[in-house]
Amino acid sequence: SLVIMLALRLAMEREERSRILGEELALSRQRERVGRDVHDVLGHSLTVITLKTELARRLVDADPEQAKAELDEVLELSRQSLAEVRTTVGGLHAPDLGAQLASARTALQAAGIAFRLPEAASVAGFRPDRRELFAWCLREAVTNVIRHSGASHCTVTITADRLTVADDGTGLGASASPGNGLSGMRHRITDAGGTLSLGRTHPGSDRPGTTLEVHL
Amino acid sequence: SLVIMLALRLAMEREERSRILGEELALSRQRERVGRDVHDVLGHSLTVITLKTELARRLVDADPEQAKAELDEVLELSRQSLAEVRTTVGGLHAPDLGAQLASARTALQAAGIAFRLPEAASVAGFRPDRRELFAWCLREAVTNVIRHSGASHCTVTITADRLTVADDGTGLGASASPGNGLSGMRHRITDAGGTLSLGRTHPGSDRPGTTLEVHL
Amino acid sequence: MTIPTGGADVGPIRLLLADDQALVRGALAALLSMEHDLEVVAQVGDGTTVAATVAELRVDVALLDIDMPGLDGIEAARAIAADGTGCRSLIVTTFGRPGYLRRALEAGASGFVVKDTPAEQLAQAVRSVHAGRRVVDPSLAEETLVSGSNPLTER
Ligand SMILES: Nc1ncnc2c1ncn2[C@@H]1O[C@H](COP(=O)(O)OP(=O)(O)OP(=O)(O)O)[C@@H](O)[C@H]1O
Ligand SMILES: Nc1ncnc2c1ncn2[C@@H]1O[C@H](COP(=O)(O)OP(=O)(O)OP(=O)(O)O)[C@@H](O)[C@H]1O
Ligand SMILES: [Mg+2]
Ligand SMILES: [Mg+2]
Ligand SMILES: [Mg+2]
Repeated sequence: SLVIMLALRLAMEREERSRILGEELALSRQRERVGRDVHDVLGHSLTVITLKTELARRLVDADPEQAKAELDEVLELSRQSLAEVRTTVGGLHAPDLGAQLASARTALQAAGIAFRLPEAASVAGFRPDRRELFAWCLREAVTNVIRHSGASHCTVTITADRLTVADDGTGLGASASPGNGLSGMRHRITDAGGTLSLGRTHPGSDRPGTTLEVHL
Repeated sequence: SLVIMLALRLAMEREERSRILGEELALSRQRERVGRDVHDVLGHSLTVITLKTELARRLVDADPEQAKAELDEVLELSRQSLAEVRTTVGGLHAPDLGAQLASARTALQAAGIAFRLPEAASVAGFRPDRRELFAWCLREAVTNVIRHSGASHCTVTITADRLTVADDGTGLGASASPGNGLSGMRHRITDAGGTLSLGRTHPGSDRPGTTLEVHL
Repeated sequence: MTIPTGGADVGPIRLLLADDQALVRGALAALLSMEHDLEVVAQVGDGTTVAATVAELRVDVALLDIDMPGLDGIEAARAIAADGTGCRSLIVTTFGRPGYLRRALEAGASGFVVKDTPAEQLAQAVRSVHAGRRVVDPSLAEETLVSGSNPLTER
């Protein structure tokens, strides 16, 4: 019986160890992603800003009209970069899933959209990296429902490996412009080994709505 | 005996759980610090870049000399910000302690400084947040030895709660300028609840050298 | 210094700029001064002297950075409101950290915009708060929304 116990313990330790390593990896990937975002987005923008400003500087006397055109482009880029810094920083302070559920509640209420949300207690035991990922996705999905769906009702369900956000609005439609929200979400989910799917809540209806599902 | 085993296991699980939570916290603090860095540095620089570019844009016709002066300042700032992005991103790609030991070896060798370094295997079991912190400190400390110490020998020792880097060079001296390396290191260590101390390797000698010690 | 006489709308709108970054302050002052109906009458680098300067120079609109040494912009707005001079406060910030918008509005600020707001829009925001309206930058409101507090009910 002692032998059995020891064996069990060893097995547990192994499992525990791999779980820890898994989480570690997830966290370090997230950090790398933030790093890449900062680097790619801002490094690139600042390089272009520098080059264009230098060009404009030379053109001030020779061709003032062209100088102004270059500066307009610099301005567009620098404002865009600032917006991206804001997003990236928001991203670094990822909220806890519990807190995010609370603010989804407040935001939907304020927008006059009826809702069904899980209790914070029901997600308390989830793995930390998963809580963080779900919090991200919930934030973006609910922001989209409020901004784009025109829905009157929104239902969120969360289990350990699945998050769904369903609304009864106009649906994604053909006019859906490719924003950063969904593509950023898809990247994150893919990095974590999961999938993102988008579909209709009520297929066939003239208000089909949108259902977003994250599956890990 | 079964009862004892169960009790032992419960105790172990508890300890394990709190250890994991502690590590989680340490990692999230590190991420927050990087976030604050990105936030402050880039947010402020990009704001000034935007405002000054807009000002220059309006001055192109009215006062071209002033427009050029503003653009010169924008250029200086955007170049500086690019350098800062590189530094911050370096910070996000924290190296593994094992890899950092290997590159310390290469760097000291190339600098013609004899050394004693622990084997990578001896640090493999350390907590992940500690490995990361030690990797940081080792990188900065060895860089300083190579750049500033004039040492002919450098000894690194690492245990689970202590890192020391001792050289036999000129010592810190009064001329020590306050760079970013040591103060950044001190911040990180303090955030992790540890202490950084700097002293002499051979007190009284005319080449006292420097010993840097990180204690957690 | 021109002393306006007669009705409240005579003469340019008198502005105070408070920001600890001299580069930002200088650029904002230059940009706003290009507007014919706006006049920058004071620039300060920290929050402690804001309320006194507002009273002394009969400032109409104070543009306040949040992160400043001494008194922060939100507390400076509170001090201005407490003095009852009628001066309006417009918070001009780089970022909308959680709770900033709510605190600013509670402190009596009339507006909340980002520092990189295009100069014409910023001038328009100044005119709006001067006219007694509230101006909240939608991007900052959204930031606060995702951070937990609720700008939608504050409109
Ligand atoms: N719940 C929804 N109902 C209807 N349309 C939606 C919904 N969610 C997204 N869309 C459509 O898909 C588009 C892309 O969404 P996405 O989140 O990627 O970008 P965005 O919200 O427009 O901008 P960003 O998220 O970058 O601020 C939206 O512009 C909108 O047209
Ligand atoms: N091992 C050492 N031997 C002698 N002097 C040292 C040593 N380490 C640091 N110093 C002195 O302390 C100063 C501060 O070091 P610190 O790492 O903070 O800055 P830095 O290396 O000069 O610049 P940075 O690290 O920001 O690139 C150095 O400039 C140097 O004068
Ligand atoms: Mg979106
Ligand atoms: Mg250094
Ligand atoms: Mg400031």
